[in-house]
Amino acid sequence: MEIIMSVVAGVLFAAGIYNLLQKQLLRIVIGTVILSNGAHLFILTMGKLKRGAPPVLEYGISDYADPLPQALILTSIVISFGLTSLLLVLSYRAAQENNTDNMEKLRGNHDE
Amino acid sequence: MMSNLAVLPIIIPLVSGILLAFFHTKTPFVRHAAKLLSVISTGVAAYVFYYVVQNGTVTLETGGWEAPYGIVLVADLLAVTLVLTTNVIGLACVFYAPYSLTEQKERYYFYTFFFLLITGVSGAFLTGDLFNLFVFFEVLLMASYALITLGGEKVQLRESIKYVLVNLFSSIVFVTTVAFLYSVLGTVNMAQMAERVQEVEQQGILTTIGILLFFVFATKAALFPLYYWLPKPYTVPNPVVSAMFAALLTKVGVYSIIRMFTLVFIHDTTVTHELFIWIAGFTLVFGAIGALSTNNIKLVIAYNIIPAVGFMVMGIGIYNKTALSGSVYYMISDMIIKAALFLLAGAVAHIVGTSDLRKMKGLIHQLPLLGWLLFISAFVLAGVPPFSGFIGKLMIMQGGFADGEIAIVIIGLLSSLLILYSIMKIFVRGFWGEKDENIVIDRKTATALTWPVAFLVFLTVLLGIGAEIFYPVIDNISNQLMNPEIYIDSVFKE
Amino acid sequence: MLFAVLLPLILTLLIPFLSKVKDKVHTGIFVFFIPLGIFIFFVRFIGEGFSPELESYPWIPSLGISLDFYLDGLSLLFVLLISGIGALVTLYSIFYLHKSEKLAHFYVYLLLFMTAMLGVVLSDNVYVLYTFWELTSISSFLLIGYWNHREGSRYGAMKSMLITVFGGLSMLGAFMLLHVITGVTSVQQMIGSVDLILSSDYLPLILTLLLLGAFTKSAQFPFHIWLPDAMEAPTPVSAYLHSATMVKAGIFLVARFSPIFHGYEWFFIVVSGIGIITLCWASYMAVRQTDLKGILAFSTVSQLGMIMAMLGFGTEAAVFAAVFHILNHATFKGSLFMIAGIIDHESGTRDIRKLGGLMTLMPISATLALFASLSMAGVPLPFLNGFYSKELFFENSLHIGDTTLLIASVMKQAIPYLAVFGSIFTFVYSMYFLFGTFTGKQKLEQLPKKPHEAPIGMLIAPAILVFGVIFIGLFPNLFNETFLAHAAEAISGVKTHEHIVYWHGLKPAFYMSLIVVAFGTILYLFREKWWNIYKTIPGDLSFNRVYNRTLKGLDVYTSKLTKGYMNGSLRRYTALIISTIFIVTGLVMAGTNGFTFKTDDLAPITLPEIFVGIMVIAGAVGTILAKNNVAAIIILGVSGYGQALLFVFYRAPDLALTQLVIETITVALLLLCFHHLPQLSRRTEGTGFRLTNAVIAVGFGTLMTLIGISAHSSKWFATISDYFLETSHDLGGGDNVVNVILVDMRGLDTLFEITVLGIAAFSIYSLIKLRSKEGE
Amino acid sequence: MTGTSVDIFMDILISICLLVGTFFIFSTSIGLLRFPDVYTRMHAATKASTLGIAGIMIGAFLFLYVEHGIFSGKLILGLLFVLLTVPVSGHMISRAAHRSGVKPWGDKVRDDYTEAIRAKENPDHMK
Amino acid sequence: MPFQILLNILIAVMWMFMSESYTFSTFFGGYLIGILLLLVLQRFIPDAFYMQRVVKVLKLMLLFTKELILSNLQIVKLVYKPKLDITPGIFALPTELKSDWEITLLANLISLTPGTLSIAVSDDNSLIYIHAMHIDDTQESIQEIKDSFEKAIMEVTR
Amino acid sequence: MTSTDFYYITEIVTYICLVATSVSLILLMIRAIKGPTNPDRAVALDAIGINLMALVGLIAILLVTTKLNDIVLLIGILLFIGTIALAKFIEKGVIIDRDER
Ligand code: NA
Ligand code: NA
Repeated sequence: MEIIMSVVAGVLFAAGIYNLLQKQLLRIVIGTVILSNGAHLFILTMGKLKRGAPPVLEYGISDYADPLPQALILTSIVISFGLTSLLLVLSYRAAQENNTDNMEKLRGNHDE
Repeated sequence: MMSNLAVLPIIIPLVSGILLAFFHTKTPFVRHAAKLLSVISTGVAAYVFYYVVQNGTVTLETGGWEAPYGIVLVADLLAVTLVLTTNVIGLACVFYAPYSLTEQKERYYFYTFFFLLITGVSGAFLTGDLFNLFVFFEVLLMASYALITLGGEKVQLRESIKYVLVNLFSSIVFVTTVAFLYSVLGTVNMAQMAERVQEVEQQGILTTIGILLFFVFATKAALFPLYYWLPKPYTVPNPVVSAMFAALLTKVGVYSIIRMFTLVFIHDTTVTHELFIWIAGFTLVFGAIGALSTNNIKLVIAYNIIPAVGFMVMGIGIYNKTALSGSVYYMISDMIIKAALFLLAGAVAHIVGTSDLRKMKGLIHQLPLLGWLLFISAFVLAGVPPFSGFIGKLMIMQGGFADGEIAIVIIGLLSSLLILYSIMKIFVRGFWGEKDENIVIDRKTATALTWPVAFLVFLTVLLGIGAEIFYPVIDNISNQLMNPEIYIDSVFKE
Repeated sequence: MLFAVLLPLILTLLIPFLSKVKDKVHTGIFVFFIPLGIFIFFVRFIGEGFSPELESYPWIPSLGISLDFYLDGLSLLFVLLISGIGALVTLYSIFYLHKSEKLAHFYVYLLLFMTAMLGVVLSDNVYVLYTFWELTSISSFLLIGYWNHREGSRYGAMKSMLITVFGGLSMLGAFMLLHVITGVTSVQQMIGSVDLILSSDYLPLILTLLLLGAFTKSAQFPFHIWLPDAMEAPTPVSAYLHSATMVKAGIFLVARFSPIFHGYEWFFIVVSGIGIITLCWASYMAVRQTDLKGILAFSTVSQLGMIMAMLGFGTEAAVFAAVFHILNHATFKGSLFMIAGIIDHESGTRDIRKLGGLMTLMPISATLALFASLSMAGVPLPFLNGFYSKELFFENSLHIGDTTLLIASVMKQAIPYLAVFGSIFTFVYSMYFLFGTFTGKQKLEQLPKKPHEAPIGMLIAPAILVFGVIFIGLFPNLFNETFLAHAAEAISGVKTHEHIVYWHGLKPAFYMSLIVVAFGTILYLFREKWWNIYKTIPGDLSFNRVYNRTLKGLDVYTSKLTKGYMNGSLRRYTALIISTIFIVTGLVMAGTNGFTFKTDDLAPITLPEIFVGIMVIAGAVGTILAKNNVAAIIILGVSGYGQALLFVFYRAPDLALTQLVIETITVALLLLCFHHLPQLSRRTEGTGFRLTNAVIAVGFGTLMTLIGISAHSSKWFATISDYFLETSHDLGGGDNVVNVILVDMRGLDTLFEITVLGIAAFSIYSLIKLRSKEGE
Repeated sequence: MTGTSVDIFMDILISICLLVGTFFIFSTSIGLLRFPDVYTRMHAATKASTLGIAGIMIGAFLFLYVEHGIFSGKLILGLLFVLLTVPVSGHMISRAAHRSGVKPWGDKVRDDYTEAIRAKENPDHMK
Repeated sequence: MPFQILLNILIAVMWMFMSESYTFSTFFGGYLIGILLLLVLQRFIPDAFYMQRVVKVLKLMLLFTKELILSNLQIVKLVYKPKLDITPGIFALPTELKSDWEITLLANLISLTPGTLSIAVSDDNSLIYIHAMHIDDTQESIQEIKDSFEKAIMEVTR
Repeated sequence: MTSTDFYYITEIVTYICLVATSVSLILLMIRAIKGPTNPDRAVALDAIGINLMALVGLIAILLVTTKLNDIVLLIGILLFIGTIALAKFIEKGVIIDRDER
């Protein structure tokens, strides 16, 4: 299953990157969201998948899923969320000020 | 040595940043408080530095959870040296800021972001845990996003979005790489990683992950061919922000490369470190070319960040004690001089009202001190003795020659010339010549903006002429870097 | 010696105070005593019983950098030149530069230069030598740019800086190699390890790098181009730096390292070869100049070439002759520069085409110029020092040591002819300078000022030098034993007892001199007939042009290149960054056999998860296919929900909860933000665009998958997680291990995760609130 | 043992609940794919899914309660919530669809709503 | 009525405190006890006992459940019928209900019944626009809705 | 037959339901991607949410845990909020956001 999930995460990376390479700001932001989803899936996969119970200790159960990747993902999800929110507002403001949401039109001059 | 000292350089700026957020509308108060807090922070950093020099590496197992399970902070000599340098630069910037920023920007949490940036940077230097390093990267990056967008001008928004996106991408790859490493080594503690890497038989996958991680840091460090995002965005925020970025952000990348590739990934240096040398070579050339390509003085300085990083990575790639000493020395020197140069270029642009070199002339008549500081800086950058740049480059290149890396050293020498030319162009075209009567100088601002620059430039001169004073520290650092077991033992002692 | 070197430097600190009194006293008067004092201090070393002295002060001993000052015959010669000419030049400058000039700057630079130059010739430590070497370049730069309101000054300053610093850096390369090979940083100790050096693989490289330093500094072909432009400096500077001292630093360097290389045949080939070419080319080019200082500049270049060539010959006699000529050249060239300065000062121009017949107006200057020029031309008169050294040059060009390499033998044959060729043109430009200025028709109407003889003070310095010309000419052997022989010994290692005589008999050298005079006279007299040749040679092939084009090219092409790839397109940047990571990491993976694949430790494959996985993928890919934005956002949300479901499958309820909430908020935010923005750009990507995206995306995705699979197949160690499960309840006080990790074991992460959120919140707030005026 | 027969009965009941729920949920999807426009699809979504979710939630609730004695009221709460909100959501979406101009599918379309809106916008052309 | 519910909940919470058990079942037990108490104390409370209305609500819910199941079956039938056997359209349903609450409830109930889906409510709340799978049966549907749901709702609310 | 056997039957049934529901999820995904109008996608999203709830319920049976109940409830709540927001957005977005060209 880990192999398959690695592939899924890889596809998420690919899709995220494809979006990252788009012109439109919205698509780019969407790309970053997909990319972080891919990263989180990778983290989860790198612990072992589907072994034991959810890592909440219970009497009589000794086999649990690896809690560390979950903790790392939680941290990462929250951070990604902060980033995405900032990025969104930033894109909104950038598009508003420059009157375009096409990144290819936001190149600028070398010397200015 | 276990001590809470290790966490102070992180906590003090964190608390400072939060405190200042409460008073953000009381600008005059915040200004002075920021100065005071910065002095305190620098003082503490200096004390921690002194303590580590005297007593050796200080570690702290946060929350009392023993390494490698909890997060351990490792204040080794390299880390505390860089933390101290960071604070010193912060000090110069905080005194410069009120004269350069609009009150609006100060009101909108500039000082909070400023201190949190220092928090993130210090944390990145001090942490001994790879995932925690990621978190601190995010802290400093988020603070940098906040700072680079502060003001919300058209160009600023346009460029900062590129900055944010590229860094965001590399952050995502970073966290993924941490996961890969966790899978292979079963840990996120750097010391334990180092231990375990030594025991691994099949190393190809480790090398691969290592290279991936290297690229993450290389993107932050602005190495060839990943530096595209750097130059332009660095020219758009306020100079004090650019100065902080130039001095700190790329260097955190370099630091991380040094840390990971002297501690953990030293199992296959013929692949990894040889690659660094190649990359360093291209970085030197393209960075220097970039610096010559423009008439925007801020952009010239921004491009100059790149070859400097090339030098540092060259030292890492050569990977012997001399070269590593050089890299570390050069890094410290470059942090200071880059901050100085950005503050300087910012001061000029602020006073003259443009950063276009073609619109300046004869500034030496009005801004003599700034002119001469620029002049000295050019030689610091180019690595001309007796300034600090020379000492670092000398050791790097000696190390290179000693290991038979002839071509890279020659490239290094040539790029030094181009770097000198790029800065001298500013001096000759902007400062020399007939006095421009159209430029009206506000003496008070000009003086206030000049002193922090003078302070930093003075430091680089001191670092050069007084190299013997600092050398034992650097020697000790490179000794620790070449012997990872020292680091490992300090984490898992007794 | 340390004191001597630092004395000028110390005075520079006082200059700002001294210049306060400049209304009353010319700052130069204070400065004058410095070189004079140094001269007197060192002149007492002259004597037959002289033996080298070493003085050491630690500086950065850890790096082998210490202030070792070594005084041997060679450095003594140079120290005396530097201080002696320095004193005269300062004296001259007092009259040359008016008090209204920025004298403080001038003298600070000049003193800086003195320190630098003394440091260069006295330092035994290569790195200290390099330090002072660069300082000479820097002070030269500042002096050339002294009148920086002139375009020419700025151009000349930059040019000299670039070329000499280039040489300096390459010399540093040589020094570092020598240091690495021998393990020592002292020149004298390196000479002791000559075998190590000569047997090193890097020998050719070391020689090349070292000579690049020497040649650029000494303006050897083709690096000579900076020197004529350096004439923008005030004339005292030209006389001092660009004729007598700094340009001889390269000569000094070659001389200093001769003991190491003189057994190496390529040393002869390159040094003599370049020297002789420089001699010929520069003397030929000097005739073409119209600026008096231009003529002198090219003349200096050619004379330096001659000295260089003699050092290359390497024989004891040749070395002696070189030393002798260093001294002689300083005397006649120094005085000629000062006279050129006087003419400029008094007539307002240095353009030889506007000058003429000044002999009657400036008789003293004319007389001084006469002696100096004839000495420079090598006219065989017994009271001209220039003749003696020229004769020695011819003599030695015929007696070059044995050679083994073919090219060396060919050169050996050609050198005498080239020596004569160069000397003929030397003769021509000397006459040209002398007669063009002082004889012929007066063109006073073309001159900015009405010329008259210079004030007597200004004439003192050149007069002293011309006195030197004649004095040495009359007593050529006076300093042999006590002074020159020591210098030559320091270079060749042998104490030479050369006895210089006026009449050698009818030897080849004599005929060579005759030929020079005869042909020189003819060429000078009929110069109008052949001057057109300059239109073909060098014609367009001027090295200046090469330099200018290079710089222009640097400006243009660096700009073009950089603008070409740094085009501000985010897409371009990310594409390049991602492709690089993909390609290099992929290659490393392939090269190190990084891919491993094991199936023995996998969770069982179950259908529902596969389907949900497909759904997640479909959602991610769907965002690409979605043609409108809202669709893309909705599909993104669906994919995120799918991801949450995967978390549920894989025993991560806390994750699933967080993912669900955050995905929803993200989607809402996305909708909100883009609701407020009209959809400005229509999507018009072509196939190429999409294909590029796809290739990069799929490439990187594949790479990550492969690494992920390999990483998962390489679980070599027990994870630290077991500890968390064991201790969570007892030590962490909680049963939800993930929570315990977050708030306790890795509490630091959580603290700073919150910090990140906080910064984001503040930043968003200021982004929304703080808007620039220009946007409105 | 009576307990066993009760257990078996419960097992069967749970299985039926789950199967029925799944059937309706699956049907929803088919409907969503098959039906020609957003309104008809909305029929499928608002109707079939309610019974579907009810089946599964009740099944899950019973399973956890009967087999393992876990009383998970949140499942029931979730179900009630869905029952309440699904029609509201459906109403909202279809109104949005209509207002944003999505035409109903069909050959001979009767559309009182569009006519009413038209009439309101142009009082002159009132029938 | 809200007062009664509040009181009832309060009683339930008190019960939880008293039995020192904070689970849903304790709450539920407490709630039942509250209902009992309220029933007993009916006459001291000014308003009518709210449980009476609850019974009506239950009746409505029963009706609703029946319709729900029917409509589910109907839609499944349509889904799996090989030929797409529908003639959809939108018609307007005049309603006597006035308050927003009632209208919403009705609209929702309509959505859950066979073949109809409420789309919008006219601005004056007099018409509910309904999308029907079989537009031909419009009149039937209108009558059905008016007879069953509208009445049931009115019983609850008035 | 014992109750344990039936227990396994429940498990198998649950598993079958799980597969069927995830297949149904994919079908909905197709609708979500195909559209063709955004209301179509909103409907699909709504249905997907229901399916997710069902899936989590089924997984809860398989894992015999109550830890997932929160998720069921949360999906329900989020789904409602999300759909309402989406509907509001679609309704106010005056532009007809169709896919054709
Ligand atoms: Na960075
Ligand atoms: Na090496």
